[in-house]
Amino acid sequence: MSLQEKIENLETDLHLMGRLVLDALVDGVRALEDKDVNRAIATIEKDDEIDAAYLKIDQDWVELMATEQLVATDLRLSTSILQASLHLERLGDLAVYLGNTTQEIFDSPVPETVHATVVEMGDLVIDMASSAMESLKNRDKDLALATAEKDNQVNRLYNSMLEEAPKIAGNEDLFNGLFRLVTCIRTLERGGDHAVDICELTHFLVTGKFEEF
Amino acid sequence: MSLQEKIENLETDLHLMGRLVLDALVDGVRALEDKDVNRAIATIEKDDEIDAAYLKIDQDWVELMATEQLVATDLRLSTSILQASLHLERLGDLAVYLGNTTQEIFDSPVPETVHATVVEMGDLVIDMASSAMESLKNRDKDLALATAEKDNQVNRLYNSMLEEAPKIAGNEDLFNGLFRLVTCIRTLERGGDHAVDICELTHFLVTGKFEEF
Amino acid sequence: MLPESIEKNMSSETLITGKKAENAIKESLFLFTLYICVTIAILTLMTLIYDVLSTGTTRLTSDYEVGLITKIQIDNPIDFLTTLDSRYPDRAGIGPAFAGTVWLMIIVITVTFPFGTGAAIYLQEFAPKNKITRFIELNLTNLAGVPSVIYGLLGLAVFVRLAGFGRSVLSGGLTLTLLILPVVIVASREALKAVPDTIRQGALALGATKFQAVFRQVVPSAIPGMVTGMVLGLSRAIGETAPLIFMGALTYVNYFPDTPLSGFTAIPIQVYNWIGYPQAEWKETASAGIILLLGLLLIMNSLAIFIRNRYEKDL
Amino acid sequence: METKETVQVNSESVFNVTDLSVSYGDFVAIKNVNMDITKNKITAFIGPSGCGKSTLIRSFNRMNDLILGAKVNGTITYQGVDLYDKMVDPVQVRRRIGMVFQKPNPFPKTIKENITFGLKVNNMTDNMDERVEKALTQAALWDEVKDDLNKNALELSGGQQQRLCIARTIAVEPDTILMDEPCSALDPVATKKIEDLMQELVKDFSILIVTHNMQQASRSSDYCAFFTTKTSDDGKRRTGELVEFNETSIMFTTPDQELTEQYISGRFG
Amino acid sequence: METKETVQVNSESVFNVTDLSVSYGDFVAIKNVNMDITKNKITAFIGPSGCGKSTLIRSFNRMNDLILGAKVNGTITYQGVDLYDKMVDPVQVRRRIGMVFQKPNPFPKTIKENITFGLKVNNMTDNMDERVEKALTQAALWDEVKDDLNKNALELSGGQQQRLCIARTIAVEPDTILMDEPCSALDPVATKKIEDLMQELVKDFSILIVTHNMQQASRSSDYCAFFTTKTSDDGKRRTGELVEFNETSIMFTTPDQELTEQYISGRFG
Amino acid sequence: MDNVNNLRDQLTKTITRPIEKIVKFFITASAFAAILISISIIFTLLTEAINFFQDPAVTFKGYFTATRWTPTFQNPEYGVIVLISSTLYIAVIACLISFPLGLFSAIYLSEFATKRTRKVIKPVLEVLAGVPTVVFGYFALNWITPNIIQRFIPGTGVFNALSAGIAVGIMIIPTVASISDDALNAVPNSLRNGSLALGATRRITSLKIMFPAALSGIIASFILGFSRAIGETMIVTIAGGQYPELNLDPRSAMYTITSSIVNVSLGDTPHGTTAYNALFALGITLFIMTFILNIGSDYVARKYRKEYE
Ligand SMILES: Nc1ncnc2c1ncn2[C@@H]1O[C@H](COP(=O)(O)OP(=O)(O)OP(=O)(O)O)[C@@H](O)[C@H]1O
Ligand SMILES: Nc1ncnc2c1ncn2[C@@H]1O[C@H](COP(=O)(O)OP(=O)(O)OP(=O)(O)O)[C@@H](O)[C@H]1O
Ligand SMILES: [Mg+2]
Ligand SMILES: [Mg+2]
Ligand SMILES: O=P([O-])([O-])[O-]
Repeated sequence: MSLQEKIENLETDLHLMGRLVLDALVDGVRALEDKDVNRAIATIEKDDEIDAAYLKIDQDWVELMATEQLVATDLRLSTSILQASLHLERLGDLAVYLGNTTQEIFDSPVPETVHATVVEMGDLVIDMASSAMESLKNRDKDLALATAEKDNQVNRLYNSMLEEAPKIAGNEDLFNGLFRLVTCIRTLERGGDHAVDICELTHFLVTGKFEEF
Repeated sequence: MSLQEKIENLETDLHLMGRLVLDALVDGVRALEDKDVNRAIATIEKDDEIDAAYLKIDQDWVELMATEQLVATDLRLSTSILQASLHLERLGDLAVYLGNTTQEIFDSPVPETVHATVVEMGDLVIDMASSAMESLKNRDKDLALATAEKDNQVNRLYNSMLEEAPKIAGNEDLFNGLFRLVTCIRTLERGGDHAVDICELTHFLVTGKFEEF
Repeated sequence: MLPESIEKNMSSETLITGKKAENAIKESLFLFTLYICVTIAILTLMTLIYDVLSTGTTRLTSDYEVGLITKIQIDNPIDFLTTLDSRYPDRAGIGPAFAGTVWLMIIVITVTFPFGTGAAIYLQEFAPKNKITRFIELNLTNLAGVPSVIYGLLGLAVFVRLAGFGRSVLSGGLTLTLLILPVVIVASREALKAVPDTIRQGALALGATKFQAVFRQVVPSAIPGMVTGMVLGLSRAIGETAPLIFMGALTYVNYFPDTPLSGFTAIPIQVYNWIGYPQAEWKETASAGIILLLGLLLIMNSLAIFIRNRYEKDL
Repeated sequence: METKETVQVNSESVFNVTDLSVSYGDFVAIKNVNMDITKNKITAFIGPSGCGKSTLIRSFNRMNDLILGAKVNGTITYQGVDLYDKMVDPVQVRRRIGMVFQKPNPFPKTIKENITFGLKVNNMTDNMDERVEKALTQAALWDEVKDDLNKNALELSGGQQQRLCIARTIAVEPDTILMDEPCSALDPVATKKIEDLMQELVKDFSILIVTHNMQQASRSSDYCAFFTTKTSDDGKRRTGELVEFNETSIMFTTPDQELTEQYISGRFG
Repeated sequence: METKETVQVNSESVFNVTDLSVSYGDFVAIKNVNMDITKNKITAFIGPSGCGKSTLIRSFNRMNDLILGAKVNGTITYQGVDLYDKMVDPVQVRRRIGMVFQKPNPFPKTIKENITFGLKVNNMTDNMDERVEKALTQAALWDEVKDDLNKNALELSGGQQQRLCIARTIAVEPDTILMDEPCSALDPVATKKIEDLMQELVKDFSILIVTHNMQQASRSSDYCAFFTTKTSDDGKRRTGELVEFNETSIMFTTPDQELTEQYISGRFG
Repeated sequence: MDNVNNLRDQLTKTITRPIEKIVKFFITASAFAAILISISIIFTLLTEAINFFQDPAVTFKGYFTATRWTPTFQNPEYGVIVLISSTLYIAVIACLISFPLGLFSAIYLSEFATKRTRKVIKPVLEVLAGVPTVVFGYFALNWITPNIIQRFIPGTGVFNALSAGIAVGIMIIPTVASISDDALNAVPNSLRNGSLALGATRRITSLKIMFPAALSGIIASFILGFSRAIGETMIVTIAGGQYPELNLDPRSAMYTITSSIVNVSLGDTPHGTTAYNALFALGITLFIMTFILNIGSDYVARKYRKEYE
């Protein structure tokens, strides 16, 4: 296999992994939204696949670096792939967390506003992750920047939610759900960060410069 | 500079970054424990340094890969360094989060048990992160494994805390602090995971095999 | 033994029997032809030497009587070297011819060495690569192949007549010099050419002048080759006969030359002379002369081969 | 020495090397080599200068027969047949196992004649033109020379010459191609072409290649054998030995032997 | 052509090359080169075969004078002095700007004489022994040969010979060392030693090196110049040109030119 | 700027040493001596040859058409064609002997002989090349003629073209063998290996690859051998006899250009006589013949050398 092919394969693998992770995220968010335990379990089960994809990318990456001398764009691309895979793996964990939470709260009442916000944040993160991967695929640093900016919205939601939460907390029955959802919110906030990091990789890939968005 | 030196420098930089991150973590946990706003601010400020260290490692790493063909141990070491730096950066963010939380809650009452647990988890994460870096430094895969096992304790604390939280939640005054602390707990749980990931890198570095602990 | 599926029936049969038999016959026939050729080439030389030896040694070693005294065998070869020619085959020595040859060699060496190596160094190291140089080169190749009689004619016209040296050993020496000069120049150039260009560049890059590079690095490296060329040139000169005939070397000279302008004879000329006599005994004497000539040649060739083997591997 | 029967024929392997040593006179250049070469794969031989790579690869098609004093001990079987069996004709061996040399060595004839020469000595005189075209096409040279088949091969560039040498080797339809540092005389562009070509060829042939270029071994071989020179205890004899034989990807990420790692990472010594 | 005065002398740069072209007869081998070579740094010249790297590096110490028909246009100043000024003696230039060649070329003399030759022609005949020792030590060869200084240099290994050539070059205390593919004839171990040596030497000397080994350029140079051959519009003339001149680390991570990237990543087109 | 000037001063300080100039002058002169030799050869030969043709007894037409060469006779005839044909005749005999033997020996030496055999045979051939021609003449007269020619072809005279031709042939074997061997050796070993690696046998390799590759070198050796045979003097003088008339019988004596030159000069012909001048006319004839051959050989040899550079 030529160098070209090897790198292309690696990138394809990354985007396949991205697909998996996005599916898992969608499943996770929808499961949480609908308190759908089956879907939650499905989400959790998908994580093995994601981990496998992650390991494969890592392994292939090491092999690639061992057998080829990469420079310039090739090098940046393969580096971005390695790092993006780590972020995707994390986003996968996030989906798993949503799944777990769904299992914990499906039969308890949850505070509506918080629930709605979590779903809103979840959708935002899905959107961001998806755009981030898109930007990486298309070497589109404008999209990357635009995507990264969406994180402000996630952060805003997160902060406002944290401030709101104590006020809503009234009903003791809701407590379990509430706490669980708050951790989800925190988790999703991190998810946004991962999407941003992927966007940074796009920027690095295109410009060769490391920059924090 | 010879290859040997370049790699050594890179590794030194990583461990310096590790030092920074550990310091930040210690500051963050202690600030939270003592509700010490000044220390919290110091923690947050340290993050710039950490980010700078992170960027430098990334940059040097790319340069190293561009100018040298690395194989076998060299390759695994430099790969581990790159990935570990990412985890450290994350752990740095964690410290920042603790600092932010401290600023939010320093003047509100907080539920004692939760507060104590957060500090306990914080100390555990510091311990784990420190051991993880130690294992990486000494190529000590036993220490890595032992460290990774400590994560069970973190997870146990996390889960029990989440179950406890709703029960303690009684007092409305405590709500703000409680929610904030719960997000810290979630964050620390992830911190443990990062330490575990660093341990996995040690394992990879020593054995050449990717494995999930 | 092997699975049938293996394509190209890579069985031991095809590998082992194959076309070997048919090839073998052609191959052996061819090799046989080559052997024959080499054998003939070598055998003739052996025959020649054997013939000369078997005839000549009688003359050199057999007892023969001078008056009533029987000479001691062992003295004969030396005597042969030192005594004068004679009308009687059994008394004829090669003394004057031997001395003449020595004279010739001395003249040839003194003139050829500086001119030969000098010209070679100039042409190989300093000459610009232009038409004149190319012309000189072509000239040299041609001169090296010009038949020796022509040099005889040249010597006759230039040294004997024009320069007025007469039919002297000096004229002879100079004629032989002209004859081997091209050979020596070509051989010396080859020796210089064999010095890798990297040596020159190495020296120049160190800040040596061209002159220093050539005379301190290149020429010393080439000396063994140049000396070999010189020796081979000399051995050619020793055996040359034709040009010397024009120098009057054939006239009956029965004294040792004492000045460069003395008349002279030389070993091959003496031999030619003796061959010309009809009596059978002269054959023995001629053979003895040839043995001496071959002996000298063998020594010089061995010297050349020795020098070459000694220094060849160094570069 | 083993008899033929005891050597296990692995349908996947093309050569089985057992306890092989090669000496020049008294000097043992390489010893105790045991390896199975896999079919339709590229196997690279690497190792420091003088460790016996060329010596070894030459024994795969009995080119060592041509070297005075070279003596092969042990067994190399080729698809089950002992190559050094007394009955085996080296000429036949070389027809099946082609070789490409370090420096391109086209015959000073036309491009076409370079290829037809091999065909003729192998009695493959039918469809010569087709065969020439096929070989040149396989060697990725056809397009560059198709209008110029009667050009003298010496007028080609170094890389083209080397591809011509490969073409004439594959024209006679060997099963295996041995290459002794085929790119060391070439510039990077030409090298790239030869490497691409190898990837093409390996579909039909088994390829053994000697290279001192780590990169080349790592990027273009499937298996890799690392040899080195070991000095005897009294410090007098230096003999080549096989240190590690492994899949290339393993060799360059997690070699079994410390020595291999030192060598491939340029820390030899 | 510019006059000397207008060339700006940068205290940090050792050579300033302005509008340089070199031709062989009618054939322009390389043209329009403008570059400043920095002092006490290693500058590598890379590029495909025939793009004029050797031609260019030879013009830095006027070794091109030795090549029939070679003609240099434009200016190279060496610490402010125009090297091609009519008054400048090339012999003097070469004493200041040493050169190491592709193939090790020791003189067929003893190790010591190899070094003293340069000293003698440079009239540095004081403390010869010390100078010999110092040069050999700097060239990392002293330990290996100190007991054998009268051994014939041709008996050294290839790598040792090349280090000896470096030793004799630095013995005459030049300011700058030019190296034209100094490792291409060496095995990886010897190459490693020479590269380490260059790192040592660059503290005292400025080094220019031609290499066709990307790895070597990337791992051991500070600056890197990439040349390539451009074909004229009518397709008849192929002339070398400087494509990019940059810090090595930039060149290999984010080259300015697409062409550079294609070349260094082995995708030359 | 001071530093720059300083450096400029140093760089412009050219070293010149008088000794270098003197030596250079001397070696340049030596090289030009070669031209001088050629010029003097041509000059001397020409001036005397012109004198020869100015003798009313000599005509150009006669020189090339007369069938006898008798310059010292009462009625001298100057039919150079007699001499030329004899010369060529003997040279052809020599080539018939030396070309196959020399070439095959060369093939054997370079393609089949082991290193050790080669190490023995090559010097032997070289010694053979150095044996003085009088010796060959002696050998032809005293061994070849009685032991071979006269035994197998009874009725052959003591002096005959055949034995002279054979002896000349034997004499030039080493020349042919040695130059052909060099030519074969100059063919890179890689070609040999390349052919063998394709499955060619040694015979095919030497005949189809090595021989054509070395062909121009081998042809050069043939031409040079022929030129030697033409210029060879002593053998033909000693063994070839002096039969001054046109004839093509190998058993009879012949009269080559070289031996007639020797014979005329032996007769101690006084300077200035037509017979004396005839020497130079013959000289220039011989010179032209060998000149053409030498240059031709050089041209061919150069061509093959270029191929592998
Ligand atoms: N014809 C020969 N006669 C004697 N010894 C030889 C011969 N050919 C090679 N050798 C020796 O055998 C050993 C192995 O040589 P070989 O050429 O196989 O090494 P290599 O691994 O191919 O080295 P390189 O990488 O330099 O080509 C060396 O020590 C060499 O000197
Ligand atoms: N002495 C010469 N006479 C004529 N042309 C030459 C001469 N030397 C080199 N050239 C031509 O000049 C061009 C540049 O040659 P040069 O040797 O400088 O290339 P290079 O970059 O060093 O290549 P390589 O990497 O193969 O050494 C080539 O086209 C070459 O053919
Ligand atoms: Mg080899
Ligand atoms: Mg070059
Ligand atoms: O991976 P994180 O837990 O830092 O989002």
